[in-house]
Amino acid sequence: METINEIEQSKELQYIQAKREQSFLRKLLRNRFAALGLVIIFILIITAIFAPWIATHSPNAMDVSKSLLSPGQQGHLLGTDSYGRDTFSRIVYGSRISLIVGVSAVLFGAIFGSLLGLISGYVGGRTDSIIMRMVDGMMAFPFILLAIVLMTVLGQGLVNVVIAIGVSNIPGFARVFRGQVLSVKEAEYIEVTRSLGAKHGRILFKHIVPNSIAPLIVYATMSIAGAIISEASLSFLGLGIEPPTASWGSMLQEGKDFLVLSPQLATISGLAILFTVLGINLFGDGLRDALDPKMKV
Amino acid sequence: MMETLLEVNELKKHFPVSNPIPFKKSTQSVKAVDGVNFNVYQGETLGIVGESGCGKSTMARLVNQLIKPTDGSVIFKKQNLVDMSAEKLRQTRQQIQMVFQDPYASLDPRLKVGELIAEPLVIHQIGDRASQKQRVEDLLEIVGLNKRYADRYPHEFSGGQRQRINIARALTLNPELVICDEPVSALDVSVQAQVINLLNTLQQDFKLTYIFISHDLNVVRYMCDRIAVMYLGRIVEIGTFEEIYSNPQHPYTKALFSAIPKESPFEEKERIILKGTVPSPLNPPSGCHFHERCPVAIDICKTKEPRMITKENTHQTSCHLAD
Amino acid sequence: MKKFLIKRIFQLIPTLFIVAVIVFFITRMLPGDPAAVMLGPQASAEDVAAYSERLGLNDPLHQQFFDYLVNLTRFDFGNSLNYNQPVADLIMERFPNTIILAVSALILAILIGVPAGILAAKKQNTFIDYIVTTLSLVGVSMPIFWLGVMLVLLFSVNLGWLPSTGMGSINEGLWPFLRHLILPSLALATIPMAEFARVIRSSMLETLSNDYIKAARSKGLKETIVIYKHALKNALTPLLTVMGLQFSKLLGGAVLTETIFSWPGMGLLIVNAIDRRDFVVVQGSVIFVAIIYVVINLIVDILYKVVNPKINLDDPHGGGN
Amino acid sequence: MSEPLLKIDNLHVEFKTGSIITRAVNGVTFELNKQENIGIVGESGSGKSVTATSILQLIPSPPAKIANGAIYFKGKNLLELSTKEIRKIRGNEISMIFQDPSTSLNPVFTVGNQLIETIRAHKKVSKKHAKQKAISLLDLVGIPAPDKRIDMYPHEFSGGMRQRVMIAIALACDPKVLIADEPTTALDVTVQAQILNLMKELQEKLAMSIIMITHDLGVVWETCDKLLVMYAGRVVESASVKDLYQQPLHPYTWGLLDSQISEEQNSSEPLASIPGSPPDLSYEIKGCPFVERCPYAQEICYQKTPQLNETTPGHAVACHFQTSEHQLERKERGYSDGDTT
Repeated sequence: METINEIEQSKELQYIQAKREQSFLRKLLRNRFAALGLVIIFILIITAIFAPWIATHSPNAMDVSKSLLSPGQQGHLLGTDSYGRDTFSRIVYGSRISLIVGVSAVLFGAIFGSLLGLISGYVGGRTDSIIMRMVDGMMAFPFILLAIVLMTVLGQGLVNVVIAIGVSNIPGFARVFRGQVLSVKEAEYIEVTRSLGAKHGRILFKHIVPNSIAPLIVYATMSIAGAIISEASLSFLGLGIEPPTASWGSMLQEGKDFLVLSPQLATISGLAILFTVLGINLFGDGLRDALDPKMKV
Repeated sequence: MMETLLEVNELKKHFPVSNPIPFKKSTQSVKAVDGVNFNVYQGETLGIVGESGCGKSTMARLVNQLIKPTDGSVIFKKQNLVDMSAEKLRQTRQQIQMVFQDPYASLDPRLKVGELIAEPLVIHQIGDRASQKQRVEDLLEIVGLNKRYADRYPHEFSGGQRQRINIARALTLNPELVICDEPVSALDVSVQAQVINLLNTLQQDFKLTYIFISHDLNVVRYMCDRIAVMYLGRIVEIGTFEEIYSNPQHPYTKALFSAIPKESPFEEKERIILKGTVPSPLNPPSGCHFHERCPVAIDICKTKEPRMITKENTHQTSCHLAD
Repeated sequence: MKKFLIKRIFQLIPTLFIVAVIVFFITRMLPGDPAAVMLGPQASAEDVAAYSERLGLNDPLHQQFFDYLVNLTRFDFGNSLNYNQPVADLIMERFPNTIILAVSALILAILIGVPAGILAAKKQNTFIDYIVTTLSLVGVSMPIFWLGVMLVLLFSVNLGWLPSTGMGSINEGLWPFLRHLILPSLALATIPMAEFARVIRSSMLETLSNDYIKAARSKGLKETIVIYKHALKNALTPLLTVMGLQFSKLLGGAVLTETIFSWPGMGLLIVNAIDRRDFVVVQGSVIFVAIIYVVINLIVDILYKVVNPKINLDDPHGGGN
Repeated sequence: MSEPLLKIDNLHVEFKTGSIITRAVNGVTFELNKQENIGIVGESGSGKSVTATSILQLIPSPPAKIANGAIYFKGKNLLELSTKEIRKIRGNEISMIFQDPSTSLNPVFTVGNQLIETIRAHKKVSKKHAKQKAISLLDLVGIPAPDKRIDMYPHEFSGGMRQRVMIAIALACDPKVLIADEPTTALDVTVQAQILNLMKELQEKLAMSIIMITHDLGVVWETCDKLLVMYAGRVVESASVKDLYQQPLHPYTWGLLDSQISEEQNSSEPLASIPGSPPDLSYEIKGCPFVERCPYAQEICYQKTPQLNETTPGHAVACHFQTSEHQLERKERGYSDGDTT
């Protein structure tokens, strides 16, 4: 009996160690790129939350006498734009717009999209056909075009930007979630659960949804990056956030006209977008690898 | 004669092949199960053997109505499951449980073992939390696992242990009939023996009736009282193991038995090597489904479907030559 | 193959119908009287009423929708107020320019992205792999309008090598034509290029872990044959999907690139039309782009068959014995 | 006896994932003679497949690494050859077939293409000539209408037919050694009989040696002369097939033999099984790897790892208690119902 106990003990130790090795967070943080992405995202969030404290000037305070200053001049860290507004402060406040639009537009798309995908994938048959044809129809618009058209109809403004980008996100989420639900639905453990006499609600929310959610989280992360770019694109085209609110896209549009006089306007706002999006994508890649290296999004 | 627990009559499942043109009904179908009849008696183990694609797994799912049959009836304890209301079926099905082949795919990876085993009780709202927990611990003990394992996730277990968890889960509701679909094929021999022993012990302890599906004739021989041999959606021979093994009637059964690998390096075996491969169930051959590959086929086999004939006692076969 | 084509073409019908419905209702959702919006504030009430009548806006909605569908099937998108010509003509004039831009971007993306991805997969976990992976990640994160602006800043404003706007006519010779094409197509190519590199890398890596690769090596084949023959052809399938998707996106993404570089394509047409509230043009162009998008997807599906014989398009169960 | 055709000497293979090193093969030694059939049996994770794939260095590296040992083929150590030299041996002098014929043929090329490329990789022959040879090979492995089937894609063949194609590819250059890694596991029993039959026939016809990796003792009895039993990355017993069947020495072999279901097996008696499961190879194993599951284990078994020693000529075993001084008495059904986990 003594030996049995010893074996049990060593097994227990092995088990604990194995569990530590497999821990999701460890895997994620061992990936240096993902950690870097996380740092960038963290900085973005801090900037957005503490914008009033970080910014050196009011983002919308105009002073025509100080227009188009170079970086460092008269206490303007990154210079000013044509209206004499402080570029640094506008970049800092712009992070709020990017973050709000990125997260809420994706949430909007994710909620409606995955609901459609879930129904479509689980119910199947004619319901599936109808939903999927609708999704196909929406997919037939290039993403940015759909957002542009929607913005034209809705008019400028933060809420409308969120809706336009959110709606354009619906078909993607519907497809991803449907695909996932379809594959999980076929899993043997779902069949087992059905054979136990479980009702649809239980099968759906206790088994299918928890097992389908991982790719959705990765997809959502990546979509936030896409949504931030979309917002910037719309603002760049003059269809996004209403002036004078600071948005990186609209700053870039303004900067485009002063490339010769003050190139930093366009450069810096673009870099802000690039780093934010890069950070989110780095994190998303790491997340995907940690969740399941074979998963495709 | 023992009491009949389950009666399967003219059971058919044809999967339609989708038609490219919408709103037009498909004319083709895969005849996965094509008219099957058998009885299962209380307390016995009925083995169903056949090669991949013969329809044995589809049949397992038809018996407990996981798939709705195209035609035929499944009578469990004098009640026809096929035309039962959904709610009634849900209740009745408590007495029919399944154990699946793949121990890795058949447990939801996101639930703990305890939750998995208790799930049938939760689904059917039996007992409170404490009694459910007690039941889980009892069941783990019954299948030879440590009761501490209830707090672990399935991926922490080996194939054999997972299959024990699956078995515990199938027993949760005290079923009468357990359908085992290749329960040991994914396991290594030594582990396979453990699981088979467990299944046998449980059968005695809990008066279980098994339908045991396998492609491994040795396992079936050891486990089963009676066996049914399937080929391309039909049963070609059925009877007690002794009857069939000592006196196989159908040429397919003979070929199947002769293909079992030797048991020792000294054994000499006469082999019947079949020609060709199993035809597609989309387009099964006319007459006897086996005639194209049959070494002894005669003209009538090509045109006329053989009927089931009784050779002795319970031994039945469907072959023109056995007539 | 025939059955598959029939099936796919049947599937196009509902998709296109839904596209038409979406566009129709979006344009009907415009705030205010569309005719008034389109004619601008200086238009008189009579003009607005007349224009409404001409657009059929006074008919009941279902009648409008029906007319609209009928016109669509005749490839009649109505007349542009601004340009004073049929929208179909405008599209036919601008669309080739977008195609030129999109195709050259696609070619650029394939020529650079695909070899880079293959190289990275071949040299997994080496310095080259890290470079390709990092660059491609930066590429997919790139706001292309910013990249466009930066290219203009560098090559036009600072270096003065290339023109920043407009399109050269091929009649003036190849070089003026190409000079105008370089910057916009480079900007447009960045994202697909990075995307291709990422996709081909991961699909190559996945393919290389397959049994048939081990089997090919066990036959004593050269590593180059194993990679470029056995792995590459299999890895192409996911690339094709992405290519189709990216090409469609290129047509849409051209909106931004064309705006930055004043490239006279569909994108610029749409943006200008939105600026001028010329909704007839917007409606027509958007539908047209959507149709092209759907057609490209169909072509991609057919290409699958060519690349991968195992995808048996006629048999819904795939493969089989 | 002449020099063996193939000699595996003290082979060690490790897999590295993160900080974990799994010792999948841990000192395997055996010899293969001309026209000999060796079977290697063991349960999943015993290292049998890794051993086989290591011979042609087909294990993915990284994560795998041949840490130690030598593989001599015709006197040359394969592990010291350049990639070019080993390539000349693969598919030419030593070839391999794999478990799942449906994944080991490339789906996007015709079977003819895959056959011809093998022939042309090793022999300087014209395409036409190679095609001729390919057709005759398909004919040799019993594929009907080979001149037509040669232009078909793998998915147009059934499982058994695909395995025949794999065999044809393996035989394309008349190899001296054929390594078959579970060649019939994915096949139905009647198809398995066809394939094993074919392999036996071809071996006699072509005078080659076969290394048969399998978990199924029945397959070994069908085809092999000699048998190696592997456990936890080591060979625990090796002997001629008949010797091993009649006088198995290692307790693991006993368990393996006993858990086979035989014709005489009485259904009322429980099957013999080996309790527990194999050790985790990512931990250093102290003592005999089988000790946790061995009903005969003694103090020494926990302390010292037994070496593979010949007890009688041609019969070797790695067990402390099977030496000339100690001899274990094999209990009838020694394992009874060991259901504790």
